Amino acid sequence: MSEQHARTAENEHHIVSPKTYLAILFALLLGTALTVLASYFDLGEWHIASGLTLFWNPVVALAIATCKATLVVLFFMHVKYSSRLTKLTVASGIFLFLVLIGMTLADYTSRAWGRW
Amino acid sequence: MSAATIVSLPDQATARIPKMNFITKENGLLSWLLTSDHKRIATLYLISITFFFFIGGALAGLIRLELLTPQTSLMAADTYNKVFSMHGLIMVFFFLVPSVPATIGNFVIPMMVGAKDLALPKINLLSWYLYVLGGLMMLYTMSTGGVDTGWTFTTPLSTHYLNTNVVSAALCVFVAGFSSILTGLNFIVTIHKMRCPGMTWFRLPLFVWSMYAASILMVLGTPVLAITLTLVGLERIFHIGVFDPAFGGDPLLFQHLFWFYSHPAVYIMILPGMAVISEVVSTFSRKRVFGYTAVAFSSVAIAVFAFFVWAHHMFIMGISNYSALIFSLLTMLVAVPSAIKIFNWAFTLYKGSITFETPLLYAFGFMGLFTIGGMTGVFLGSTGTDIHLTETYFIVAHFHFVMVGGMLMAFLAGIHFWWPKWTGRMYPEKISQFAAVVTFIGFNFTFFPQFILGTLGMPRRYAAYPPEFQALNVFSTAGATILGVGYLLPILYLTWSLKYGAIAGNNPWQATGLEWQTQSPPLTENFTEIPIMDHEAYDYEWLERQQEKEVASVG
Amino acid sequence: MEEADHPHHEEHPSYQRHHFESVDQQFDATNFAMWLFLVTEVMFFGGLFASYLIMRNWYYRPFVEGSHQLSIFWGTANTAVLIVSSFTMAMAVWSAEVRRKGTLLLCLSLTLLLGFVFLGIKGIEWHEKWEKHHVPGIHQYSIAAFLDPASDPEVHKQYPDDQPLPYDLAQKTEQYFFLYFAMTGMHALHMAIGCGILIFMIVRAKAGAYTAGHVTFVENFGLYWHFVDIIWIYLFALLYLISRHG
Amino acid sequence: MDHISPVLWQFLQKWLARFPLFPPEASKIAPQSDALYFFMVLVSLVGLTLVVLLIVSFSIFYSKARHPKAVQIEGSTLLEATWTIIPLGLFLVMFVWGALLYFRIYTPPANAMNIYVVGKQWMWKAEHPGGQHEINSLHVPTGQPVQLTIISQDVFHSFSIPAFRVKREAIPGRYTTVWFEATTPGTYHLFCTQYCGTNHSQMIGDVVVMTPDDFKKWLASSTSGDSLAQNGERLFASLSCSACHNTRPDARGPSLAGVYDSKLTLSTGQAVTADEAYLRQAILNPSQHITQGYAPIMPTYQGQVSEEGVIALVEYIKNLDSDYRVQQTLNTTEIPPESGGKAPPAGHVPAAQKGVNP
Repeated sequence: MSEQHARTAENEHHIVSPKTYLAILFALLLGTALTVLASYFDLGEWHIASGLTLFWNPVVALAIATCKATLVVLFFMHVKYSSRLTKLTVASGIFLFLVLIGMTLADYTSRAWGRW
Repeated sequence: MSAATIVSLPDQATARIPKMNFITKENGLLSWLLTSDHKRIATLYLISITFFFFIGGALAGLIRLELLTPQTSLMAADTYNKVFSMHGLIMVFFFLVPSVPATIGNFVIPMMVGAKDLALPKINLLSWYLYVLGGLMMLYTMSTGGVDTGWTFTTPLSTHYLNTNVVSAALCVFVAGFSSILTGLNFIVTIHKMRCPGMTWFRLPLFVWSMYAASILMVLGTPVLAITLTLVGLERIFHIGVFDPAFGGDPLLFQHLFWFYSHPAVYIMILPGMAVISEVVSTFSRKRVFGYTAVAFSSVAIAVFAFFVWAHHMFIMGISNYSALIFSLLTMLVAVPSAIKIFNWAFTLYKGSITFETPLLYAFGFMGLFTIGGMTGVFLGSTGTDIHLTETYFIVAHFHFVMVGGMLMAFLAGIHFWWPKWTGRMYPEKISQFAAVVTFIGFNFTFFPQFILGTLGMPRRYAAYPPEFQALNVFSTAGATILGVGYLLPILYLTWSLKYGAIAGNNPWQATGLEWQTQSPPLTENFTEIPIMDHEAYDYEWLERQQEKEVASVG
Repeated sequence: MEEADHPHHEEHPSYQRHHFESVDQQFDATNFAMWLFLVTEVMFFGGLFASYLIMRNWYYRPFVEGSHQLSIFWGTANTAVLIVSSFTMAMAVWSAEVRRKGTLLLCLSLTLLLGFVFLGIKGIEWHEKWEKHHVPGIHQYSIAAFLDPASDPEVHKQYPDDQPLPYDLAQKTEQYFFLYFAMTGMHALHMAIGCGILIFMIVRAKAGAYTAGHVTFVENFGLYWHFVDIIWIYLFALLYLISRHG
Repeated sequence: MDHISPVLWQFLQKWLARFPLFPPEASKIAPQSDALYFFMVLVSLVGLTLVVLLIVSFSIFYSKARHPKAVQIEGSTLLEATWTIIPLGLFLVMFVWGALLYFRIYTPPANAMNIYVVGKQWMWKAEHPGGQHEINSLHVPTGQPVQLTIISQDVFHSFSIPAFRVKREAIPGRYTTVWFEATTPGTYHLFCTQYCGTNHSQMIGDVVVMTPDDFKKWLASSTSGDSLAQNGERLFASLSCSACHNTRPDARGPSLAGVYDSKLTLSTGQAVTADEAYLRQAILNPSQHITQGYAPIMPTYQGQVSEEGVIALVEYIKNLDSDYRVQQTLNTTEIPPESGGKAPPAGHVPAAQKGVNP
């Protein structure tokens, strides 16, 4: 990965090389192909407990989507080369997104558990 | 009280308002409407916010008048519903949320961190225009029939059963929400990136810390409200959606999404109030804030915990028992940082050298009323008592103690505190102290009876009520009249002081913040040269040395 | 304080706004502001994702069969289009950084073109839903294809295992399409705004605005464009892919 | 402003002399709820007094006149820890106490008498199991746990009885429950506390608490003839539910005898308890509530049965402990005289026959 310095300024501003971008592009396209391919197979399910079943297809699809998103964030959006503050901002966004979804879903899930 | 004062005014015979300042820099309406100066935008905000406050206040007056008698004697039930809905919407989204941040925060944050302006001045102006656009739409909504959803837009009532201007009201809030997001975003960027040399995080005034916490809530919470109201609008227009059980939706989902914003919004409203109190208490007791770090981190703790407690608005609405437990527990935790702040402020007075100018009187009012408001919040956060007290006047009294007794008191404290900096002139001290006392008395008369009414079970949002509740309601309305006087007075004497107030000089309070070390009113670029921070916040000894130096150099 | 510790003594470039101490401070501040804005966008879509997940859990079969109405082909094509456009956008940022005006113009134009292709394909898909009366709320929503999968031979061929849905469940497919249109519509709105800004940028780039060292605008717009791409990556998974073997 | 003075006059004359400051305690839970309430009031008062005392005494001792030079103090970890831990401890006590109370109020005892409540804009309708039907009032006996099963047929309402310290949201599309045991005969307020549109403040009524004897008399005098279950049985027949839900070997639906409160396994593999909420859902959204082993052929009754109708059906199914009478209706032969023996619900035999064979 060749990194050039854009400005003579003191702060390090990385320029990601086109080669890296190209590699990421292919990785993303590969990921897309993989996830579409995976959706054609019934990957089955995992009965954790009665009434609680994990279907593998959604898990695989979301895992691949997360990998793709991570690549985009790290390289296309330069977070890999960014300050701690940027990383923290991204992390807090994701965290609160998960709080919103997780705690709301938790209420719905636990309603089915009945009174006690 | 009058014997001791910290006010150090220049010799009025020779004192002049500096010729060059942000007000006189340019003339003409256009120079204000196209300004990118944070102080001018703050002024624009102050004017528009005051306007909406008095509209909301007039509506509150109508509510209290109607409740004077048990029957619907002044207005019909649907008019009453519109009046309290508009009162709520205007007060929450057009007064409380932007009050301290967009006016005082906008005015002082850049100066406090030693910057020339906010990081994104144009975005700042855009945020004011969005606020005005939202406000005008709200006035349009009001004049074309109003809206009677209450400020909470409860589905399926709002999506299906009402035929008032729900969509346009939701749109107003959406637009105003974006204004608030942009303000918060601007503050966060400014606090992170625009601090002057030497201004480390722990040298920041506590005002900035609290504002930072409030800004985080604005930036992260408001978009959820935006999407929720979008979905409400879509559901209303297309008659299909995720909130109305008649279409297979779930009204509790709306409650979840709405309160995900609207609980943190409560802290958006109160944290800036706490910000003001820290400054005022320290300045008028000539002492650094007791336990700076604790106060700073309690702001951040409130901001973080604020996002985990929203379902305590839904305890009786059929959320799962497990959720009720967890959210109740987290609610108890979020109450602790507020308690810490109150005691830290009280102990800031300890061994101080206190003078009792108007801002401090308002701050004392805040501390007392916010203690009651906060403690009654615990009544509602505890699941068992919440069942009896929720949705009654107890709730109304609770959040008015926090919002009016807390936030509005803090807002007035702040306005008086920074008025000399803002306009270069002092407000009249005696009459403003009188106004502060009137406000405090009127407030207690208005809202304390409502706790009793709530305990008796009087439901909120009732246009008519059983006759045995009348006595307390009459008390409340009588108090509201006093409160109204308390709010009218500042408008009058502050306007008066614009022309006739004593010249304030740079630092009439002998305060330590960077904003006081420059001229009043400040220059457009705030400082003649960027300051270098070489001392802690609230370092009164540094200030003394500084003044000795000046005297020496002049002499 | 990150930047202001290092005062600049050279002349201020013309693009430096008066209230910043240095170009770096200006870049850092606007970049950080853009990130914060993207976080608000995450929360904005968060409300939609939460609604979708809850409704999908409630109405599992209708959501599965509603999803079968979507075309994997167009979905995949659109994902590829958007990923490539993200790549060209990243290249545009690179071109601006190394000050190559020609490449910058090419990359921006390609990004714009791909953006339009994406919206075009989205339009084709939406049109198909319109024809089949699968637009909720307006245009007489039809549940025929769910009551009797055989009546929709194209989809039935792909998903021969689909059982007819009972009436009450078939009605709930409208929920799926409501969320489908809300989510893809909100995403397309972001795309359209992006395309508008891209046109503005191409005009400015022609005048050489971004190849004189001031890349902030291109870089921040790039962040926005990539963010919209990420949203689509998840929409593609959630709306098209995860329900194929329900 | 001439209307102000009569108000003032009335005010002085009538209400200043006597107006309530605390609601009556008329249920078993009320004193328990008030105990926590007063504990919290006490803690608040202590806290408030402490804050006010600190502010006032510091203001006096450290005013500029008395204390011209401030002494700079950084803070005190010990003090700060004190006012972190003590409030936290108190709040946790309130949390635990409150949670215990919450579960007491929302967990009905097994022997509770069930009354259905339907909220609609803008009235409360109560359905007693005996078929007594009330609007904007609720008659209950003392000394008997009463469970309310509440639902709304349009928007959110909230069923609140301040004198009992209980309240529960009436949610459209879902049953919620609350229970109380009244202790003092009298008439108490019944409010809708969730804002529900124009006449929200008219959605009020009376809760009449009677001694068990008076209540029995009231029940007898206000019966409309058929019990709720009998109405349900008639509905069951007229909607042809028994065509599938019977005990024949080729029955297309599961038999409903004794289904209430039993554990079911659904076709999705999910295990559920067949409570009121489940029965309601199974009638209105049957396809998502198919019992394992049966085909999803049941049509939805959404829009065909009112909330009251669903309540009647649910009540009927709840009391159905044998399929005997379902068979009877199916056979459409004459009703054997001994049919009363196992007819649901026990104790309403003569009327039941009338219900089946009108």
